[in-house]
Amino acid sequence: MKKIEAIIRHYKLEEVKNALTESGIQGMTVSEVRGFGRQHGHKETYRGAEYTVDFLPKVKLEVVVDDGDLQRAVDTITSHARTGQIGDGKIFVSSLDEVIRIRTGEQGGGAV
Amino acid sequence: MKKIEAIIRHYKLEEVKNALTESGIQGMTVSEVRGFGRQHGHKETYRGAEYTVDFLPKVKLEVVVDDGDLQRAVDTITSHARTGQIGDGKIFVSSLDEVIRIRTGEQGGGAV
Amino acid sequence: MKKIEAIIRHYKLEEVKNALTESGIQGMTVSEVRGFGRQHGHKETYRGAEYTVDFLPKVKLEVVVDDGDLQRAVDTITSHARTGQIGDGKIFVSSLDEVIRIRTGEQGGGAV
Amino acid sequence: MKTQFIVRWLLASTLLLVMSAVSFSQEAAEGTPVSPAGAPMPAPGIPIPGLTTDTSGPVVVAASEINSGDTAWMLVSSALVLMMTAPGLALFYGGLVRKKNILGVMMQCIILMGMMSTLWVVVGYSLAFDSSIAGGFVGGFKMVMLNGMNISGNGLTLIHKLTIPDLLFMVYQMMFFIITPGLICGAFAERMKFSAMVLFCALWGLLIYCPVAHWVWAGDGMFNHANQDAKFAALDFAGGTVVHLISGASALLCAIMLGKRLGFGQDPMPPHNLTYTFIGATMLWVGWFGFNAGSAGAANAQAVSAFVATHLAAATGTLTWAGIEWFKRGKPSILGACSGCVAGLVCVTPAAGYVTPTSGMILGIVAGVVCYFACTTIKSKFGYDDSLDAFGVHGVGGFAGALLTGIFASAEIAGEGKGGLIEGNSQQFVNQLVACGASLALAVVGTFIILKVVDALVGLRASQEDEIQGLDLSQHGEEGYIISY
Amino acid sequence: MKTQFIVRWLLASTLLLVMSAVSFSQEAAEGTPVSPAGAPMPAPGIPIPGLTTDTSGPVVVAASEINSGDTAWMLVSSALVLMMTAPGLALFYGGLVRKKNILGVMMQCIILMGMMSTLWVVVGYSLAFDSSIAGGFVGGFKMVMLNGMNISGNGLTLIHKLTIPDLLFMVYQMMFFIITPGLICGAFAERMKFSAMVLFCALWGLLIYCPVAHWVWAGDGMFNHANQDAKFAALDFAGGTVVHLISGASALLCAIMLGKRLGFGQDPMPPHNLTYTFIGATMLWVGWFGFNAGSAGAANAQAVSAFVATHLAAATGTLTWAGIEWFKRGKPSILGACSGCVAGLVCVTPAAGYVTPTSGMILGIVAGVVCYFACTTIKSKFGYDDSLDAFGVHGVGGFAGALLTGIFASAEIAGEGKGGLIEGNSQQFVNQLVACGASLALAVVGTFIILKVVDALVGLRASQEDEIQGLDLSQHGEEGYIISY
Amino acid sequence: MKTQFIVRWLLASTLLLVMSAVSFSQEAAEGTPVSPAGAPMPAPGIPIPGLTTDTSGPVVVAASEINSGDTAWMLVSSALVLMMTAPGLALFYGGLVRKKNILGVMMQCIILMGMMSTLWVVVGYSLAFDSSIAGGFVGGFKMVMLNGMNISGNGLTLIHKLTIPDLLFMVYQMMFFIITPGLICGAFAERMKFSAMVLFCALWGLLIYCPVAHWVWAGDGMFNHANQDAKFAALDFAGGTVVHLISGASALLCAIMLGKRLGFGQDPMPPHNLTYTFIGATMLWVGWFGFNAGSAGAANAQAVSAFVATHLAAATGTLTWAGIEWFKRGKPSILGACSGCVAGLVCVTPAAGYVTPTSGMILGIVAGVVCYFACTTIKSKFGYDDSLDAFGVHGVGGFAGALLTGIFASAEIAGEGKGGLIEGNSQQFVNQLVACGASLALAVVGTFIILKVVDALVGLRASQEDEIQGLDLSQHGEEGYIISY
Ligand SMILES: Nc1ncnc2c1ncn2[C@@H]1O[C@H](COP(=O)(O)OP(=O)(O)O)[C@@H](O)[C@H]1O
Ligand SMILES: Nc1ncnc2c1ncn2[C@@H]1O[C@H](COP(=O)(O)OP(=O)(O)O)[C@@H](O)[C@H]1O
Ligand SMILES: Nc1ncnc2c1ncn2[C@@H]1O[C@H](COP(=O)(O)OP(=O)(O)O)[C@@H](O)[C@H]1O
Repeated sequence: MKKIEAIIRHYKLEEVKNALTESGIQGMTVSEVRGFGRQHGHKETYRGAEYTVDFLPKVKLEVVVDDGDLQRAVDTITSHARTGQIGDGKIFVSSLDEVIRIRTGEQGGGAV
Repeated sequence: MKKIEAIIRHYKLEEVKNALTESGIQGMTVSEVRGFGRQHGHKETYRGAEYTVDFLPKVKLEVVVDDGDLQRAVDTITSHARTGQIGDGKIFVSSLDEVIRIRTGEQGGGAV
Repeated sequence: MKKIEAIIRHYKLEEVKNALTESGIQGMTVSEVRGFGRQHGHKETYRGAEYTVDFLPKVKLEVVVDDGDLQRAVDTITSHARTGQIGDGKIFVSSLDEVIRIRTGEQGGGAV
Repeated sequence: MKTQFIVRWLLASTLLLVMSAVSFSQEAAEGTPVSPAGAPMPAPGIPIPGLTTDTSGPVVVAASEINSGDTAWMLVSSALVLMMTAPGLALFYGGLVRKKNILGVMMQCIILMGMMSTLWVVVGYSLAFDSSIAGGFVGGFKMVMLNGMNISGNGLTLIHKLTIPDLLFMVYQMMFFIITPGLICGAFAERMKFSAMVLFCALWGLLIYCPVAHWVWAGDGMFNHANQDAKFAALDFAGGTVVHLISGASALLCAIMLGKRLGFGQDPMPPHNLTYTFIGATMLWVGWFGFNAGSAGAANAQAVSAFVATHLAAATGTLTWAGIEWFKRGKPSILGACSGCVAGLVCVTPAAGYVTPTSGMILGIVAGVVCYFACTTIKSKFGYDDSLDAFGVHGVGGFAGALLTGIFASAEIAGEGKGGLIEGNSQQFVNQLVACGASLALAVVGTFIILKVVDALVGLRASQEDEIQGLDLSQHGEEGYIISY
Repeated sequence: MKTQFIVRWLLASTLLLVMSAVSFSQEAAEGTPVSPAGAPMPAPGIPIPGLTTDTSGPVVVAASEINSGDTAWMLVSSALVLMMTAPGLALFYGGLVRKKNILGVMMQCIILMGMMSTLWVVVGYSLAFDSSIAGGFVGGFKMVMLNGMNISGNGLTLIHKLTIPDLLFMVYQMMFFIITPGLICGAFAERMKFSAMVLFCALWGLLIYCPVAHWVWAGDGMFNHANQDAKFAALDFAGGTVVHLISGASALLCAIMLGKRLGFGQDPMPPHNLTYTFIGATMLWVGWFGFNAGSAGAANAQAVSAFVATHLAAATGTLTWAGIEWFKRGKPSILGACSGCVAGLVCVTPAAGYVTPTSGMILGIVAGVVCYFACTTIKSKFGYDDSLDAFGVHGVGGFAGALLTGIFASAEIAGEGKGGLIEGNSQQFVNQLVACGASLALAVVGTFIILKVVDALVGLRASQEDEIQGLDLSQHGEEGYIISY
Repeated sequence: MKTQFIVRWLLASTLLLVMSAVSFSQEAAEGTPVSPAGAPMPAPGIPIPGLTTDTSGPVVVAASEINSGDTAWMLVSSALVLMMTAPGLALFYGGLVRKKNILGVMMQCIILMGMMSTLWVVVGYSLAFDSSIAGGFVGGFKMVMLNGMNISGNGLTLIHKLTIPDLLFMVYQMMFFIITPGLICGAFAERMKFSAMVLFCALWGLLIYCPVAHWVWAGDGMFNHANQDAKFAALDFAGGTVVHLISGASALLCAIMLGKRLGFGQDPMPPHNLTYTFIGATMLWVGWFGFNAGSAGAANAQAVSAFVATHLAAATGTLTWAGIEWFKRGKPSILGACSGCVAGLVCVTPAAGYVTPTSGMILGIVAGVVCYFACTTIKSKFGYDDSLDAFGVHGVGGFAGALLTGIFASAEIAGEGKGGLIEGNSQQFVNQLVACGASLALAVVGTFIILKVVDALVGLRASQEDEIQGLDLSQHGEEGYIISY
């Protein structure tokens, strides 16, 4: 099984989620993160004290899939999260040793 | 060394934490996430505009353990986070290349 | 490619970020977490009801780097996040199967 | 679901309708002539003053014309007391619950603002301030739907000996009818069903608040100091007994009968937003000037006295509670300071307008000590789950205040014949005890019965699942803070 | 950027300067002698009372000296109405937008507090309350910069028949001039450029609010009930037409002409902080006593009547909206309760001071029903994006209120000749319709033109990128909540 | 810990006790007969009016009976000024600190409400308003514990020439005594130890505020314009010098002597919740009507003048600061708008009640410009860490206001003999300068000594560890927002 971590823009989350669901992915977990990259931050000024906010709010999407579903999931995310502007984000793929569904204790592919 | 990531219900965190501590696990990291899965979200209505909240608040627990402690830790989490209702969550296990304790620079098992 | 996850203190983030940037790391993602470890929590009392807050606020820093940059990145983080006091945090290193830049679709080292 | 809802709604409505029906028939049968000025008292000429002003007080007002200054102050006071319920109390209580129940608390407050106001006009005001029926147990039904009242707002009756329109007196008292059940909500927060809370508060207001208000404040009330026929003439300037003691005692019973919150004692349940609690507490402080100084019914010297005593009790209450914490655990807390200020305000409520500034300061100190003790030692000893310490602060503070009024009342400020124990008037202290005892008895017995009835009708507690999910989502389908979009 | 800014600023300033210039020249040309007491009316002696008090009302005040009680109440009322704009409205609206636009809403409110106040002194007050020019379309320019007004605050003119200093009347009315455009902001929230909003509100205030206020409230206003020459003498106690109807109608046009928010209908756009919406709503409730009861211009019986009717309409509005939800979807919501209370308050605004407590309750119920319907069924049917329901609540509620005033006005409370349909005065209902129609016509046509002009000058909508980023960062370079340090 | 605490507490208490003891012995020794009406002035008959009303003003009030309208307004004003400290200032300042210090700010405010109120009754009021001792340096001790005051609230002394009970004047002034040290907290926010802050504020209030208040407002105060023997009769309507200038100057010294916050200049320290800052600022705006218009001591024409000037200065201050930002960095900010409104309010404080509406607008503009400059250019040039710009806004704004009062005061509004430079009275400008200079000198020297003493007793700064953890947890053991349960 593979874990896909995708850092995407907030306002793309709904679209990506729907696309993944349609493509048959049944579970995912998201969290709020702040990202730093090629996309420039912005300046904020508070009573003359100016400083740069380098970290921009992003959403991290974690999807665990069977190896066979990997490519489809990655493609779905890539195509729906893309705007073509700097700051679209990254996808990281890694391998999992095991997946367990807490409710049933099921392991492996069936647990995804 | 193994990394255990468990997505569990908020109100189970205290119980799971205590159980892990009793079983000798000394460290863990938690974060707030929102999960999407078999458990249905709920509908919210704001002045007639109804929409579905698919993502439900969950807690993500990350525990890094020596390979030998893996099974015990997974079992502890599974048994204490379980309610038997849909939405109990998932456990993902992966392998780590290295662990470093920042304070001392220690590496490997001793750093956990 | 390697993924570095570092749990550090809030007030060290700015310093670590600057050090990483200077050492040529161009991207990273941070999130708010709460940590439990050797560092003791504190007691809070609300109208006589005292309880222990075990989980302390920490920052999780995720940096994906080419294998060759790993050591430098780890060293940079270690040296700048260290205070020598319990609670400095941990660094976890794992391997990634793939990295994709959403904007361009680039894969592998060039996508970092 | 819907049918269930309708059935229950009908049941509740019927109760109210019956009461109103009784009233009208009664009135028709008796054929009581209602005077055009709206004075519903049977024997005009006999002075039966209400509220807190009376002929023996230091300020004798000629009840013959509307005074614009007094009217201005009472308009403001009415607004201030409404502000106490919301945003005041809603924030004070709302900050103390867990995030998932914040809207539940706020909803309770705003629905009370809607419901109790309506009930007050329909029948509550009459039950509280009409002349006694049932042997003095409660007021009659002659003023149902403000019947007989000069609604143009222009009329002045002798009954209250005030220089403000009767309608203003009515609406000012309405604000008390709103906030009193609101205080009880602190005891059953985070677990009571919304429908149960609605029904409970409506019944509690009519069946417990109105009688006690009648006893203490109505012209012919049996504990009203201004009623010359009262055997046990008590002093309760702004509601130590009527508002705080009975709501606090009822709150304790609610906490016990509903049982503890799931996870109580194991899971941490810290206040989710102490900044709200602080904002709420300080708004209560400001609003309480309307509550206490407004209870003078005029912008006069007694209002000023009440204002000063109120402020000073809040001040010393704050210092006392925070000071005890500083001494006992090394750190004064903001929750302690806020609790202390409210405790001081509660305790001075019956006494404001009757005591000197120095006595006000003493009352605040006593309040800080006894309420701190009640909210920490006593609560943890008996183990009931009074979620937000409605009993510990209002019940205990209100009781202390009622007794202390009997001790510290000063004739110089309160008026002739209204001195307390320190001025040698031990009878006053006895009267305070009797009034408290009778009110407590009704509050406890009445609350017990109402809770049983409500439980039978709609069930008191939210389901386990609903409680875990939080009342915001389960009862109202909403979340307090949505910060992810 | 800067040059662009300057150019636009100059354009806008020019508009204003031209208007002022016109005024002075006009005045110079006419050489009208301004009486030392500051009374700008040409024909003293002829009773031309303004606002809502007049000789036929139940309270006849001798306009000969300043009354301290009335002054106290009007000082407080002015403060309360300012509090309605902020924190009240700012929180009510601010809680309903997404997190990234919260400061945008707050900025609109505080800038209106700055800008509209200034404009009112410069020219707005004159346009609204000076004697008519342009065939009664608007007031003249003789009081530009408070010219001719007794600025020591000591003077009393016969014009308003009030017992408070003219300066106090001026500043009380100023607060209405601030909040009215603020209400419109609910319609274009989350997408209008800040510069466009500034320009729009300035022009809207001067070109639409001032004329309508003149028609309804100025001594020689064509719809002023107190103006004996008015053919269609309308009743608008505190601004159902002047404030709510025209701002609501303009809001709808804004929503349509600006277009929908990006992602409207697809992305969820839930309120980011309903606790703020609740705090705001309850502050509006409290502040509205200044708005409505303050519109009596004195601390008199009519103020009390208005206070009571206002409170009761809010109460039943709350219950009605929440009740409909309870019935229709099984759960009453806090947003529903808050919306209902505001709807009730809006609807009772023109009627307060003219109706009985019972009528106040009825108005609240009607408001709850029609505004619920407008904000849910109608809005979703037509599909316009009135972000925060400025039209659904203020437009619809204001219109309903204006008509209901014509039905329920009671001569007993409002004064002779001011009864409504239920007292057989069908003409009053017609007059209400006419006044509403004329005001609506000006609001719609005027708003259309102003929007076109503003669009041409600075562009109405924030760029797509700015809208996605949120107005807080894109327009003001700040974030509302920064909790990571 | 506990013993340490007790030691320190004893030290502090001793200080206070000694002062009180001195007072009583002094009084006993002198045997001054205190008149029954509570007038503590030695020579009745000689007009020694206080505050801001005097015989030469435009409104001559007969000080013979309590006026209900004036009393109503002053009750409200007292409540409003308390509201300024909390929730007002607490939110304004609280929003500007980092999340981990929000409760620290709120705790400071509520403890000041408790402590300063108590101190005022015990000895502060006497120090400020009793007749001079020590060659006019400060008031005496004859009114310690309100000794000699008519506590029934019914008495009226000639001393203040007011138509409200003396007790009301006392409590109104108390509210100023609370907020003034509160303003200083902005300078040492996020790093001062709680115990140090408590001790500092108590000493500062008694040793600096009381003398300056005595000079400017006591009947025989050396700068009191109403004191015919005053050589440098200054105009300070509501506390430009007494409240803002001296708190601002002391704030600067605190900022410098405590040193910068850890990480200042490197780590970002943005406001954690600008929505709170906004709510606070707008509550300050509303509350300031009590502060300024209340300083008339009555609901009269001067109160109205003050109200209008205050509002307009806030309005133009808002526009000016936001406008400068718009011009200089392309975006007006909400923090800028809020800062500008407070700057305008500060600056108009000494002038309100003495100036025309137009002058009020000018004062707001000047305040916006100079305070903007002080908070940005000057602060960054000198590099001190005045965390929340207590000096930049209150010190600079208060100084500007004091001088501008000497320029713009208009005899038409302020009363005969109170015109400023523009009316040719250059002496007034000199007097303003002298009063400011003397007050500044005491503030700076006194603050320096007090800081040294407090440092020696308990230490000024929180430990490095405590500061990093945040004051909420380290000083109070609590967190502001807990959103994980
Ligand atoms: N090396 C990295 N490690 C971890 N996260 C990264 C890394 N590089 C980029 N990111 C994440 O991806 C986001 C987008 O990257 P950015 O460089 O701004 O745009 P793009 O991917 O279009 O070049 C960043 O905000 C950050 O959260
Ligand atoms: N494929 C997945 N990838 C990532 N997270 C998942 C995945 N499936 C489930 N989850 C997480 O686990 C939680 C529980 O899953 P759910 O399907 O609702 O219940 P259950 O595991 O009991 O069947 C989800 O809310 C989500 O956070
Ligand atoms: N086994 C672990 N698994 C996951 N996170 C851990 C683990 N041990 C420590 N951590 C994280 O590292 C942080 C610091 O650890 P702690 O034991 O307090 O200090 P130190 O690393 O200096 O001994 C913890 O707060 C927690 O977030």
